[in-house]
Amino acid sequence: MKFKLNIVFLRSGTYLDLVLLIFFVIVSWYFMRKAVRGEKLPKLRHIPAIEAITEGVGRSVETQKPVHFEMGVSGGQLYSTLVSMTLASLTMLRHIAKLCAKYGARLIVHLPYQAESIPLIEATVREGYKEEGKSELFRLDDLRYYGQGSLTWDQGVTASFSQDGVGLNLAVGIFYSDVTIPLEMAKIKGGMVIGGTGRWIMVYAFAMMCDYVFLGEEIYAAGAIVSENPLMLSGIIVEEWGKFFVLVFLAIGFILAAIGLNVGKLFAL
Amino acid sequence: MSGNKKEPRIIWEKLGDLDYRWLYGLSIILMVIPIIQPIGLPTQVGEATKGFYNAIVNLPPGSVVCVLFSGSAGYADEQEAGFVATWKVLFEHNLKVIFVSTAVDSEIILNNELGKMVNPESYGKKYGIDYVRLGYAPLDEVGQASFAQNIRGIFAKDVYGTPLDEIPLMKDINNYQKIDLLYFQYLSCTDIEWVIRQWVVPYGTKAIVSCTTACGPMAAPYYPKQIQGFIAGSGQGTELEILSKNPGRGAVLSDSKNFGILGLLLFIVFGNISYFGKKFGKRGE
Amino acid sequence: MSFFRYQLPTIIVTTCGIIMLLAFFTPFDIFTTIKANLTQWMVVIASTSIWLGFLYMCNAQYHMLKRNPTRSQKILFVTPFAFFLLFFIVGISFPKDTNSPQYLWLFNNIYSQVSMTITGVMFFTLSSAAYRTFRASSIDSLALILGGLIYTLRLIPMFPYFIPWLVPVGEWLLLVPNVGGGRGAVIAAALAAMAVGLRTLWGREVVLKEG
Amino acid sequence: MDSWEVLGVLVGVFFIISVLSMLWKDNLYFRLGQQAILGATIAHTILMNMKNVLNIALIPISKGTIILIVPFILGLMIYLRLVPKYAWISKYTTSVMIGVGTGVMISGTLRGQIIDQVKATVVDIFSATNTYTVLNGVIIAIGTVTAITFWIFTREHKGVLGISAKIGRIFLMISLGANWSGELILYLTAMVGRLIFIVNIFIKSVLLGIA
Repeated sequence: MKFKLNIVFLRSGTYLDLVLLIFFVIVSWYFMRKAVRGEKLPKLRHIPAIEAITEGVGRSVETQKPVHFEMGVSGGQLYSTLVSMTLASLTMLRHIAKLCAKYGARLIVHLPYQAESIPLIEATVREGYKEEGKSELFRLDDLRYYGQGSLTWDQGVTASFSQDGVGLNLAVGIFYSDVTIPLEMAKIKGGMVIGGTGRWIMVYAFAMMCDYVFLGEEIYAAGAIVSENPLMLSGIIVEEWGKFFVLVFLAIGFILAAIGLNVGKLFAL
Repeated sequence: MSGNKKEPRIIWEKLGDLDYRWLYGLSIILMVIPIIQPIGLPTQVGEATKGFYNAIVNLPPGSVVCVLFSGSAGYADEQEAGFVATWKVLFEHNLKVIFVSTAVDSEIILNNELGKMVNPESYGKKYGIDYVRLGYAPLDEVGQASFAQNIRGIFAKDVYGTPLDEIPLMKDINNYQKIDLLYFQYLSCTDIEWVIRQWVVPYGTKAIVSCTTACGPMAAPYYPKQIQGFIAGSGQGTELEILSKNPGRGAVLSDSKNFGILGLLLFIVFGNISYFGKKFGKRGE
Repeated sequence: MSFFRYQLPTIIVTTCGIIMLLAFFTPFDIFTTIKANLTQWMVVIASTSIWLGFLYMCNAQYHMLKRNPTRSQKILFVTPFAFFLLFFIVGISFPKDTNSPQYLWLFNNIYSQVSMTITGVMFFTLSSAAYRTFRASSIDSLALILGGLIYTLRLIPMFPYFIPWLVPVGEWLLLVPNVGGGRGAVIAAALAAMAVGLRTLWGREVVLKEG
Repeated sequence: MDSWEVLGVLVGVFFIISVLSMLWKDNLYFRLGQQAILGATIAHTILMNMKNVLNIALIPISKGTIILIVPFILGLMIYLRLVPKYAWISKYTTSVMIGVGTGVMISGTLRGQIIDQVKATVVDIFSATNTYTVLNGVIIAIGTVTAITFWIFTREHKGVLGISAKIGRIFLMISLGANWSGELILYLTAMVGRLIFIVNIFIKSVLLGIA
């Protein structure tokens, strides 16, 4: 059996993508509208790592050691397929900046090598301090840049840990193999370690080295939760509908395959 | 009596809480032993490596092979055994080779290794006729798609600044049609999909790949249908060295790896003895 | 003023995003051309802005010295600038620039060596993490140990030679349960990324709102 | 070996030991090496990017591709971040990039990370040729579905969802272990490589003079 669809204004092989996109747009629109109107959104499952962040900041204040934030040596990707992760990590940065301003902990941010993302990072940290009304605590020299490659970044972060001490090490963002050294070194130096990434291949490092971990997708959900913004929270509901859609999609696939259709070709539409 | 009861528990605690530096030191010592005194533990040649080798040697002489090379300084040990052996095989079998670097460090590594480790001149190969170097371009998926369609769109000149039209080898070559085999070396495991999506599926180009050990499993499902063979890391690089009778540094690496892991295994056993010791020690109280 | 400061950037985000989507979904050449141009622009922008990082590095170095003006700190302050100049001057002053033998000497003996050593150091960090976490305390950690150790032993040349079943079992763990779990993780993360992406195009992403 | 090669080896060993010394404890020698690498890497990054700017922007502009002046100016606008009064102008550059990035992300994610993954899950079972591969396909499908349910946030993990999430967790843990082992071996190779360099090249060739 052959499946052939020809729509003039659509590239072939993108039909299913469009269906999925339209589904997402409608669901997003619906829940964002609900959020704007102030309607109640469902309650979210508890993520222990979020409270641990506050605890870690508290501990840093007690021990008078700084809080470190990393988004990865290549964590400032703005024009790649990982841009969502950069944004999620910025949400977390804003949260930690607010907490540090509130409790008076020093925040050291280890910048990614993508210089084009620095303005965004600086603005995020400044905004966090500003929201707590403590702009004067912001220190530009605590944004540290190391250039490209894990060789310099890992050493730089480790040296920072040694020099300034580490109370809490929060690592959320796009991580490649570069993350294992900072996580383990922070742990060895006696700091509390919390982190997560959306790149599944590196999640193992967080699962094994962190005190509290955001497993994979949890970084997005956590970002939304800590922002305490209903619009952001509505995003989690959108994801949830997406999961439901995928499961249905999978079930339909199984049924179609079971009755003998060529699913490979159907999915290629 | 109580002293007797407490003593083993202290040992359990110690075993599970050893300073990491003991582990680091032990591992280093274990790794160094085979380097000083090579042992020569045997290696078996796998199917994927055989496929990789056969894909090259079965090409008719004069076929064009395009090497998309993303060597990285940080992974040189992992990659070197594989790509050096591959280049040697390419030159031994009278193939025409186009070298392209796809990562920042690659061009420098290429510059370094092509000539030192593998010298085309020693195989009687002439630049411009038997092989050519196009230089560096960040060829991600989009880049590879346009490279496959129009090479001159990305490289108007070779690495020495000669326009491609003036290079004998490149005269008739401007897209996938004249490329008989693609050899893609990549770093990030999912990059293999670029070759599948941009070369193998649309044009049916024959392809072989090499990657790091960690990426091997991701490449495995594509063999032998989409790709002709693959080399994952220095382990399989050693296999290619054996297969092509070009001994290199892979063998020592393998020996040293065999020993280096033992320290970690021992410590994991310590950790578990300590865990269960503590657990059952408590129960006994 | 507020329009230029707040609304216009959002409009730019949305427009650029929609153009990229149109280039993906529609077969019209105009969008493909714009997309190709925009993609090239990104590289230009990223490359042009690279000095910004250097300026931040200088600032951090300067303050580090100011806070702690000891002799050793002074040496530590000068070192990066000395090496910066060394690499930079060698990199531009010989024919063939960064491909000159002089620059390659620096690159191979310093940059590559350190790069490879850092990769090597990661072996130790992963080892000590495994020593700490590979304790069969629950089903979860047992699964972690199983997935970790069997495949590790399969990849070490010696073990499959003595224990041949490691090869099929190792590959099976990797190509079946690993793929299953990994696939679920990839799909879930992709869905979340989509939600963030759409919110961004909608102009509702909170972190992009500040000035 | 000529004197430059010997010097190269000495420099290399200096930096390798400097990096390794950080595993022992923090010390001035490590800091010195770290600061040197900091300068060297930033110089290397800048050199490579300047080459890019020259080749893909400035040379084409001088040859008449005027449009490329736009990304070049956008790139320069990033530096306004340093001038507090005009810092907001740098937002235009990041907006263009994020817009393009989001477009690329959405179009790439839909197919590659959602549809294709679902497709593979179905096809794995129905294209299988024998009982063994069918069984593997079923296990992968179970892994995928249960792993997805692990990331459901709006319901507490109790009852059927609880069991499913627990099974998903086991799959995820195996996957994490397998990822760990792949990387471990990679780093082990790198470490062995450096030790081979120290023993064979530095100690044997340079210090002891054995060919």
